[in-house]
Amino acid sequence: MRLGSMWRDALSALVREPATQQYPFERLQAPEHLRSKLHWDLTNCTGCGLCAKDCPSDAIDVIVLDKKARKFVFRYHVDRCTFCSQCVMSCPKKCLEMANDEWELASLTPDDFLVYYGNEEDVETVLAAAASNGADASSTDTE
Amino acid sequence: MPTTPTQENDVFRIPIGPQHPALKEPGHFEFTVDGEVVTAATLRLGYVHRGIEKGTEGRNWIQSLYLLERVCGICSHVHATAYCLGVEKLAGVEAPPRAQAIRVLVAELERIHSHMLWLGVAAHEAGFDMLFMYSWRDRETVMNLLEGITGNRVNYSANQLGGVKCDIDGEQADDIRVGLDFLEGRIKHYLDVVSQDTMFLRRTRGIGVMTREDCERMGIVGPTARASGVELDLRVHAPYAAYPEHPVNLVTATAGDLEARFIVRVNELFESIRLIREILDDLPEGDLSVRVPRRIPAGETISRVEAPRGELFYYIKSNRSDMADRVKVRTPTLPNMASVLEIAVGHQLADIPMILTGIDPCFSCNDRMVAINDPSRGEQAWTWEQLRQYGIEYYR
Amino acid sequence: MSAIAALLIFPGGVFLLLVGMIYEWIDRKLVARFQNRMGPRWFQPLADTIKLLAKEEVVPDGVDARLFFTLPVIALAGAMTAALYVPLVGFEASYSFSGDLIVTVYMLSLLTLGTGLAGANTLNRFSLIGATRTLTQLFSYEAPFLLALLGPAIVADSWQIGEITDYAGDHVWLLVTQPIGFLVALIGLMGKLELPPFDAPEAETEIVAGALTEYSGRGLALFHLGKGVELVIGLTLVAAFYLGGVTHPLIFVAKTLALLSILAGLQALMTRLRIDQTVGLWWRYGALLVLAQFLALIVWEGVM
Amino acid sequence: MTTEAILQTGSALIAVWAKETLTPEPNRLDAIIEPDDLLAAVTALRDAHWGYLSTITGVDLGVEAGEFELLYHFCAGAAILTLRVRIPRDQPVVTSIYSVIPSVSFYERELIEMFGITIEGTPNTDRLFLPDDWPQGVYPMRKDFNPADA
Repeated sequence: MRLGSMWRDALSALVREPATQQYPFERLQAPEHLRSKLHWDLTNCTGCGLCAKDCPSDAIDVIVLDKKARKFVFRYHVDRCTFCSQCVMSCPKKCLEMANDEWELASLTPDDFLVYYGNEEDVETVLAAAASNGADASSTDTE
Repeated sequence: MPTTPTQENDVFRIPIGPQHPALKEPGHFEFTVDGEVVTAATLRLGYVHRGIEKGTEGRNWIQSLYLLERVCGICSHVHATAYCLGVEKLAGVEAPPRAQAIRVLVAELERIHSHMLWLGVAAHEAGFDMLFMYSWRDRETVMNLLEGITGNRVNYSANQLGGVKCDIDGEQADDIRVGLDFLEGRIKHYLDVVSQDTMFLRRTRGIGVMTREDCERMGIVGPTARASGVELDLRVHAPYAAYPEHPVNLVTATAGDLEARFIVRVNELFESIRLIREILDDLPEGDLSVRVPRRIPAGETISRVEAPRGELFYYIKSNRSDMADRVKVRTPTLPNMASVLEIAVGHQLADIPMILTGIDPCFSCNDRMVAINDPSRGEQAWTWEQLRQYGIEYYR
Repeated sequence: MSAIAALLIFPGGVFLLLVGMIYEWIDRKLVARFQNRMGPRWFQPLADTIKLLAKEEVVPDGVDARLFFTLPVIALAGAMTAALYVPLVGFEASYSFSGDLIVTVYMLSLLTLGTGLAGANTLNRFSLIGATRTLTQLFSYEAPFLLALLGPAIVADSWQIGEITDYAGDHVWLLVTQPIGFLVALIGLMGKLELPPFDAPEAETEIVAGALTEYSGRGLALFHLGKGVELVIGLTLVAAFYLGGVTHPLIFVAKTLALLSILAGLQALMTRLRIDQTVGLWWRYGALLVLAQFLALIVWEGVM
Repeated sequence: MTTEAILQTGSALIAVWAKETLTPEPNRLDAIIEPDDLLAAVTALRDAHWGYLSTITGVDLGVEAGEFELLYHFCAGAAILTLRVRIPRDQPVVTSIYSVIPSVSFYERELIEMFGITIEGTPNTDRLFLPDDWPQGVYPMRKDFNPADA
């Protein structure tokens, strides 16, 4: 039985750096294997859509414009992503990769959460189609 | 909070929850008190309507894994492990030894993280914020390790059907060893504090006593039961994954009060540390995963694992499609919760948060069966405006 | 004119409120550092106060509105009035008469009493329990605390704060001759301010915010300011009586801060006591010990 | 005692009521029981202190099959003994085992709310999981409840 058994911690803390930090001014180094924003590489993609099928949170749409000409657009909903990396595992051609440094993903506008990957003209086609539909791009379901 | 006190027949009821500083998650208790002494208690759950069990019936086997991982935010890995082990059994495949070892390693790191989180919360409930702050500061070490291995701080998604996603290289192993050495020293200190500090013992010794018979009668599981001398630990009695190769020593105490629950949980941390070191020294070589078919053969299986809070029970039934026919989850908190209602009676109101925390409750774990949709309204989900309006009407 | 200035600006009023906030900040910062946290920045108590003053004050159903609004004012006014008789920041007290010690101690109790009544005024169950606990605790520490302050009064042969302070300044620190009194006064101050481990009346994990659960906005701000003021006055009294007087601003700051760091350390290291344990501690040990010392003092004075 | 031996002991205890026993996995034993025999079988296990009731699983076998299956999982070490009871979907009634195992209350209330099964003799039938304004007669875990198009 002792009174104040944590006094040593209290005293040593006075001469030690605080464990807490003021976040926006000081940032911790992200670990090497951190899973953050998803990136897609068109080169090997076959448009099979397994990534979209296995995604537990509907964060991925693979929009096939022309299968033969391999014109694919990859739409990624950052806000829905749970960073489980199942898509990376499911992809048979290893087209997907999760960055380890883009972890500050908060945003004030929903537009920032919709990311398109693909050739520039293809993305523009998809965007134009979405705009002409009048519906917001996120609700159109294309696979 | 309605402002009129419930005073029928001179009965004074204190509501704890759904929003209350003692509860880190929503649940609703009503304690009838006589002065400061509790005379009766009732419980109402379901504030986290999430419909997870039903949700698995509309998702494929892979998607369900991530849904089930979110049954609990603290012990997410054991849920995924239980599910993966069950589905692998149904599919007739077995994850490679290296995957099983990594599963156990992450599970034990998670146990450290969960127990240290609990230690802090329990100390906070007792009004001992010093221990709270320090145990959470040190818990950061294990969080960082988990983040370094799996890439996520919570809901690690280390598992996939047929194995694991993340490997452990030499550098990571060294990081883990360094972290464990630091933690071991700190945990020794905490064991000292919870078993020696006079002021703290005044709040834990002899409070919330459950005898071994009580535990068996109420079906209590996990460290709560082991603190009353019940010898029940699935890692010992029904070893799974890599536990057959790395046996666990059973940690029990006999007093059955809050102090015993503290001591059992802190002692389990040493056991976890020992186990992780053992696995790191003896990590089998080989693949990380095997292929699991998208359609699982028909059948049913039961998968039980030892979560940080006790026995986690999964019943999985397949009807040979790419979706589960039925997934039943029995989390350890549900049987343990009943004990709170019973042992609270006769205690001081001030002890209630401690008794409640003593079982390490996880409300989200309980509330996973209901869909948020209200069929009578014919809508799939509520819009923000509807939800706001509902809130306003409800409290009018 | 000077009386109004003393009450509103210096050393009472605005100045005292600011000092109260600074001391509150030091207390919070110290506890945070003991817990290896960064703690709040220097303007945090001021920012909190401004924020609370700007916020809507919700009047719950079923309360006596007049009481609801006046209680915080009375509580703060009590603490501020008490400040007039105390040698704050090393300056001589603004007012003084023989027997002002008793008036000061009872003015200080107004805050606790106000808190208790405020809790009892609302129908909230947490407030009611908080109010019961606040008043229960008041009855347990008040007598020992008063006895602890009367010890120096006996040896100084005066019930006037100024004279006791002078006596304490001229003699060996009373901390040495009356150690029990010092301890009880210091711990009684913690009870008075409801600091851990005596924070059962506002134990957030049990009864949310205790008696003040229903208070928001201005009322809450006033109660908080009152607490800050009381902290300063309490520290001043203990330092003046037991640490050899406070005759100079620098000496004042040094002595009160030393006391404050002890308070912060005790707060950090202790676990909250249940209300029955608090009462038991005070009556079983605090009151008896200080009473024994008090009797010894009277006998000693009689013999001399 | 080995897992097999434990299972054999359990099997012997309920042999009188078991219409059929299966061993789907080495550590499991399933016994099919008539709803009327449930209480007797559970009492036998309880009296012999064979393991503990881990949980009750309700399974909806579908509208065509017209039956619910209730699985009473008893665990002892690694061994799991499951009492399987089938009850008709249109008249789902089963006897409560509360009198034998009081800790069953939460599981029985779960069955009442999620499947609309009437548990005869369970003392507390207050709502535990579903919201207060959940419509009467809608049972989310039944197969004909579809969250998406309801």
